[in-house]
Amino acid sequence: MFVDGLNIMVLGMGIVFVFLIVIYLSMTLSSTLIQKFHLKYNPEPLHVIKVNTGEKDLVAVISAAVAYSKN
Amino acid sequence: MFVDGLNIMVLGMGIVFVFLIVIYLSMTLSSTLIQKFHLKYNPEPLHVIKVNTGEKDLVAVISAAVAYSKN
Amino acid sequence: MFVDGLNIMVLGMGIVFVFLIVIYLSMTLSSTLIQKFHLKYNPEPLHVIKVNTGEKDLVAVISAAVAYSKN
Amino acid sequence: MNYKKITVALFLTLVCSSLLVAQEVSIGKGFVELYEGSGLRGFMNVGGWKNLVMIGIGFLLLYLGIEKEFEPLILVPMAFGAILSNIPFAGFMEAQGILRYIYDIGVKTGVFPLLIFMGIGAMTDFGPLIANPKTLLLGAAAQFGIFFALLGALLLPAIPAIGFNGFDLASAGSIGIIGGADGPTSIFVASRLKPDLLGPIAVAAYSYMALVPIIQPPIMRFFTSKEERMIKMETLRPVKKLEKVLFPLILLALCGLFLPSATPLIGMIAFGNLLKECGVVDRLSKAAQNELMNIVTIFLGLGVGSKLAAENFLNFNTIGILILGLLAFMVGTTAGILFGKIMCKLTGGKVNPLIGAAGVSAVPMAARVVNKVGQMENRSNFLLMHAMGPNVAGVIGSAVAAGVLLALIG
Amino acid sequence: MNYKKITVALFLTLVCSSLLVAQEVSIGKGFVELYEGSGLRGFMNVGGWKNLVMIGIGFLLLYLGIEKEFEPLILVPMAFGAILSNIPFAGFMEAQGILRYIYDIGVKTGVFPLLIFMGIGAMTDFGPLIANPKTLLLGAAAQFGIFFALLGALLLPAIPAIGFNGFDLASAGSIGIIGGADGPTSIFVASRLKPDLLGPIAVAAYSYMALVPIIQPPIMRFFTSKEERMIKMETLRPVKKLEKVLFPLILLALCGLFLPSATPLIGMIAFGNLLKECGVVDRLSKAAQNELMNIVTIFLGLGVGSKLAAENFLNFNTIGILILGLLAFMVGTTAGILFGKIMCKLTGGKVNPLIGAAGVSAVPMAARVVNKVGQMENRSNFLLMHAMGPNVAGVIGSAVAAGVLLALIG
Amino acid sequence: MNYKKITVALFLTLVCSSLLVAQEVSIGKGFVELYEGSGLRGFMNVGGWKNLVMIGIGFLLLYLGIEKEFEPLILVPMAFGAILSNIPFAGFMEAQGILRYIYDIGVKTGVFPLLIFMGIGAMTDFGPLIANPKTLLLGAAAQFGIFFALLGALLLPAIPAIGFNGFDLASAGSIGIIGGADGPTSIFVASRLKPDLLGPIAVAAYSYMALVPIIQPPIMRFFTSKEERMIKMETLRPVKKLEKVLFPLILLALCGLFLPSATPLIGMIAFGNLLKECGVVDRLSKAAQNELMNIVTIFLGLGVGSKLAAENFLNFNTIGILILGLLAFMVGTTAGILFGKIMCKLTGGKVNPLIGAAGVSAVPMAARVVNKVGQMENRSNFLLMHAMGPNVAGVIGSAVAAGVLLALIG
Ligand code: NA
Ligand code: NA
Ligand code: NA
Repeated sequence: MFVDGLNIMVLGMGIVFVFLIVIYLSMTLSSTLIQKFHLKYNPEPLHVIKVNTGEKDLVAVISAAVAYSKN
Repeated sequence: MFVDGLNIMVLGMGIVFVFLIVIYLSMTLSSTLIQKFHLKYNPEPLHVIKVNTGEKDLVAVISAAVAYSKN
Repeated sequence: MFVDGLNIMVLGMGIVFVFLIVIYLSMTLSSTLIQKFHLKYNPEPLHVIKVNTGEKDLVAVISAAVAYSKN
Repeated sequence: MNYKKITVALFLTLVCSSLLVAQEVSIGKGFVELYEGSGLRGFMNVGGWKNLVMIGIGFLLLYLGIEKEFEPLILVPMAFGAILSNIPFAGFMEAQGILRYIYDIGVKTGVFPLLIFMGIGAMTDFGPLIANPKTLLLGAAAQFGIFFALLGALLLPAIPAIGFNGFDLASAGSIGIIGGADGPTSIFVASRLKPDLLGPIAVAAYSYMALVPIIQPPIMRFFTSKEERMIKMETLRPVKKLEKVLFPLILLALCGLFLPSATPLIGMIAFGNLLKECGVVDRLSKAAQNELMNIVTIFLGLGVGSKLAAENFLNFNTIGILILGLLAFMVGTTAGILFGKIMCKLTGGKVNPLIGAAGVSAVPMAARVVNKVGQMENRSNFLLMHAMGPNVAGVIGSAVAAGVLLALIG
Repeated sequence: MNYKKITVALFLTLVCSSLLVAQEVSIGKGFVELYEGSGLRGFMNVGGWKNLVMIGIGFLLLYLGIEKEFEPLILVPMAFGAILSNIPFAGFMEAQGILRYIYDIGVKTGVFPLLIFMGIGAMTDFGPLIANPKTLLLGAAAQFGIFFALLGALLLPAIPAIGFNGFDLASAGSIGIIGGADGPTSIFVASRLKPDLLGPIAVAAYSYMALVPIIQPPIMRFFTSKEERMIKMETLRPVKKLEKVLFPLILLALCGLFLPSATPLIGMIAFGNLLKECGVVDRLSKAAQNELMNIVTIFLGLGVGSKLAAENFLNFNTIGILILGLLAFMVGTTAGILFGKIMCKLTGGKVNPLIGAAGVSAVPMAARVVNKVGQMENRSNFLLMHAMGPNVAGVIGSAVAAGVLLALIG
Repeated sequence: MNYKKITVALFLTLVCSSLLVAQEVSIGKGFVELYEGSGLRGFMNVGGWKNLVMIGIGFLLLYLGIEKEFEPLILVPMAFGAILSNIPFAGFMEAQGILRYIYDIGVKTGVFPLLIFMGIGAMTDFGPLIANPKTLLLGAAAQFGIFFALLGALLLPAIPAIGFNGFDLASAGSIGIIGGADGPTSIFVASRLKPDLLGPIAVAAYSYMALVPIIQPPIMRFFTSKEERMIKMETLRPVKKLEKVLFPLILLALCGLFLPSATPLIGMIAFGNLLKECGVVDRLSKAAQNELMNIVTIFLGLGVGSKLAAENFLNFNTIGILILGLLAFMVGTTAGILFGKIMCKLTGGKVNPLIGAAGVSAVPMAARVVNKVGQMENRSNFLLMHAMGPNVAGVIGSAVAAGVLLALIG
């Protein structure tokens, strides 16, 4: 069982290192690509007619409805 | 099965229309009655001694208690 | 069964009174001890190096991190 | 544009022709099926009128909750639960019904009332009780109504002619606890001792709690003199933070030592109160008071309402429960006031006996009623804080009484 | 400091020697075990590529939800659920998997969609509908898409050669309801009639709801003339509070009387709306709108996403569902507009037919689209409030249609 | 008023006479019953003293949580759960007990730790890690403590004389994960590998996390020179929004590909983080961080506390767990620092080795400790942000280690 433990230790630390190095490489790659191609995060609805669909909108409409009907 | 489908369609659309028309009539009736008898929504506690029982009250009492005991 | 009821009544009211009197005595004792020995409630982290560990701290660190990275 | 009209025409033709085809076949059968599954038909089935009556009661409770503001936070969901569960064929209480899930998960198990107790603990300031712990006795005395109603329930003779079989011990205990004037305690005890009576018991408990401003003042005036009602009490001493932090722990320790059967209730209230008072877990305290409390209140109301089934409610048991519950309330109030008078005598007139009425709990309404009745004699007499002591003591007292009942009967 | 270096050296020696020892034994075996349990290996198993495709679809849905803001509140959790449940050996859908619990507890039982309906009720102002109840008819007409798609699904011939067996009645009903343009209704109906199709149906329902601004305008312009689109409607009359309070009660009463199978949906929306409108239980109304709504939305999304399993999604059924769903949407929109034209005629031009398109529901997007299309002809034409009437009527209409389907097919 | 006095007299007579009647019958028996069911009696039963000791430990944990602010958010509910579940006859862990429900539903299934992970994801800013991804290696190195303690647990010989049977592989893995310095990860792994040890493991994990400011500084100073501790690091580069949005997706993809057994943990943290970073679902992100997080924290604490049962805690296993857990922490810290020294060398002194200590996780305490230790040498040295990188990397690292353990042992 001690040998099992040693195996798990070696394998475990190995996997942890390898896995985190893989993450490191992937992140570096992604950051490089982002820098190189000037990619941006810029969520924008693709709509033939521009209509916002986020929740702010929902709230806006509902507030409008509320505002309207409070009389 | 296609006939089943047709039946469901006719029956379904029929029920949807009839049901929403019944709602429409009920709403119109209720609005008319409200207008006619000048009914109002005006929730007020019926208490021999007037004591508010809503949650604002609870909060008020508790706040009072808190305020009192913070020393 | 009526006798059962009477028993429960006597026993019940007895226990309720005894129990609440015991609470009363314990509270009085505790208040007396607190007064006598000038005990205070004053939660303070016992740390070799003084580092706050409450949630405010967490928020502070995270806000710091957020503030830092928002650019 | 012509092609538009053609499209429209084609479309309408399709619709119409399908209507014609369909009319030849078994639309009638489908219609019959729908009719057979309608509430209209359900109400005409054997016993269907009972559901209709229960729905009527549901609407009445809604009216009381909304228009008269009788404990609306619990009465509105409860009334809605009653209405929904009595609609024939709607299946709210069947295997896949949402009210069935809610009831099975949270009410039958006692989990929801206990979470409410945690929330109450997190909302309650025991300061006034700590400042004047003698008021605990008033919270004890007012529990007499519980046992009085229990005894009364046992005394009712079975009258088989009208289908009333009398109450057994478990029922009597569940009914008595209505006199504790504490909704979650009543629901918890009933869910353990007699789930069948849970519906009417919860309705009675919350109704009388809401009716405190009507039920209590006449009793208060009957048993006290004008002079007694005018007694001003000494300002409460300030309470130290440490006393507040220790209070729930002392409560828990004593309860665990002497009456474990009351620890589910007392333990949860102590837990909630410690979250509030310790000051280092505000996130959790607020969650217990708000998010969790509100969500559980919705579900508890719906779940309890789902027990307002016709077969469990429309019988002579319910009439007995309503009468006994009212008695329990009145006797509890009386016992609190009488004990208040005794304390008044013993302290040489330092205790206003009115505050004894707050011992039934019904927090914070009963304390406010005490305050108002006191101010009717003397506008400058502020009894609110003095009444909060017996008021919260009453919560503890009825939880203790619940523990005794669960231990002896359960 | 020498002793430090010694400690470090000792430590490193220990590490290295253990590495040497360990390397002699079965590290290889452990490595093989890890490899055999890796996603990489899983994707290469028989059928593993399907999981990979589904994960790709999950990422696509994420992209649509985040970058294009297609109903992100539901699409982001749903997409994540799809990704997680398709990772081989991750066990999210196995006996102890969290997505399995979420699905079993809330989606399969229909509890989550019903709680969402309660939240929608608590968020919705039925004022515009009460002010102009005739718009209920538009909400009825637009449900034609549901039954059209149902019929279409039944008409599709089974093509065993490509593994498509045609749709049975239960499937057809579940598909049709996509045309109701209401996510929770679709999920609720599918969970009762045909849980296997729940994944693609939910995806279709929410996708088309998100695509309303793309799908509807061409249809709206095709079936209406410029003059019709320019019609200005009279300002809505003010609505009294009492009317708003009574509305959910009337709705509930009628539904219970005539169509109990629709009460789970209608009853919950009425309950939520009453909490909002009665004004005495704001705590509960806010909990239903916020805390509970948000928590349930997360879980509903994850749970529905977990049904995007390869075997249920990657087949010709899904293609059929996507096409039929789109058809249902388009036909529903068309029916709404055509009925709007009829109402326009009958009222002598007082109704702008565009608002019929909002009858499909997809609240509040469809109403906004109506407003925008109207403003493209006339900048000063504000149709938003007028379109909110048919819009919320559409929610009721599709719940009623759902009730009919559940009663006749379920 | 005479009639009042008569009423009072009558009432009192009734009470007294009933007392007399009742005293003749079996009040004694009832009293014995209550005594037999009291905690007092329970503590005197065989093994009852153990419950008393556990309650004492519960109060000690409360003291540490409240007065010393050791991770109070989890310790206060956990301590309360321990107290409640050890009260004899209170039934919190029996079939209808609330703690039993909480444990069965959320802890045993692993659902609560995973929801906490989702909340952590929604609260964590991975920016510092993205800016300096090399610090991932420090988060890897510090996991050495996990495997060191695992090995240590296997090396302990069974000593039947004192009732200690040694630890099997599953126990060793559960113990080792304490070194991950991450509460929910420990609870999740223990709930899968060795639920019997869940109580002491959770206590050890949270205790040592709270003790980070005491445990780590001496180790940090022992293994580093004054010059090393004074190293200032370059300001981190700004991180783009897109990098932050992609990070959880990359994390998830890699985890799914290479280590599915870690996806429950990594997947939930990635989900929560995406909710936070994508910016279009703020409602859900806030619900995951607040409402849901707070509610689940209360329940997780109570549920874990309920596993502090005497039979599972008061034995030599617990002593072993506490010692091994402490070792795991210390060795992990050491490994992080030593790796930090290596990075310092390799980068020509650009990395302050202190930040390696933050690799154990214990977010954000460990990072703050690094900052303070750094400032003790040089007041103007701000290491906080630099330490946040390895700190959050440590969370990922221990989740990966957990995945390996679950894959190889589970
Ligand atoms: Na009481
Ligand atoms: Na609809
Ligand atoms: Na860690």
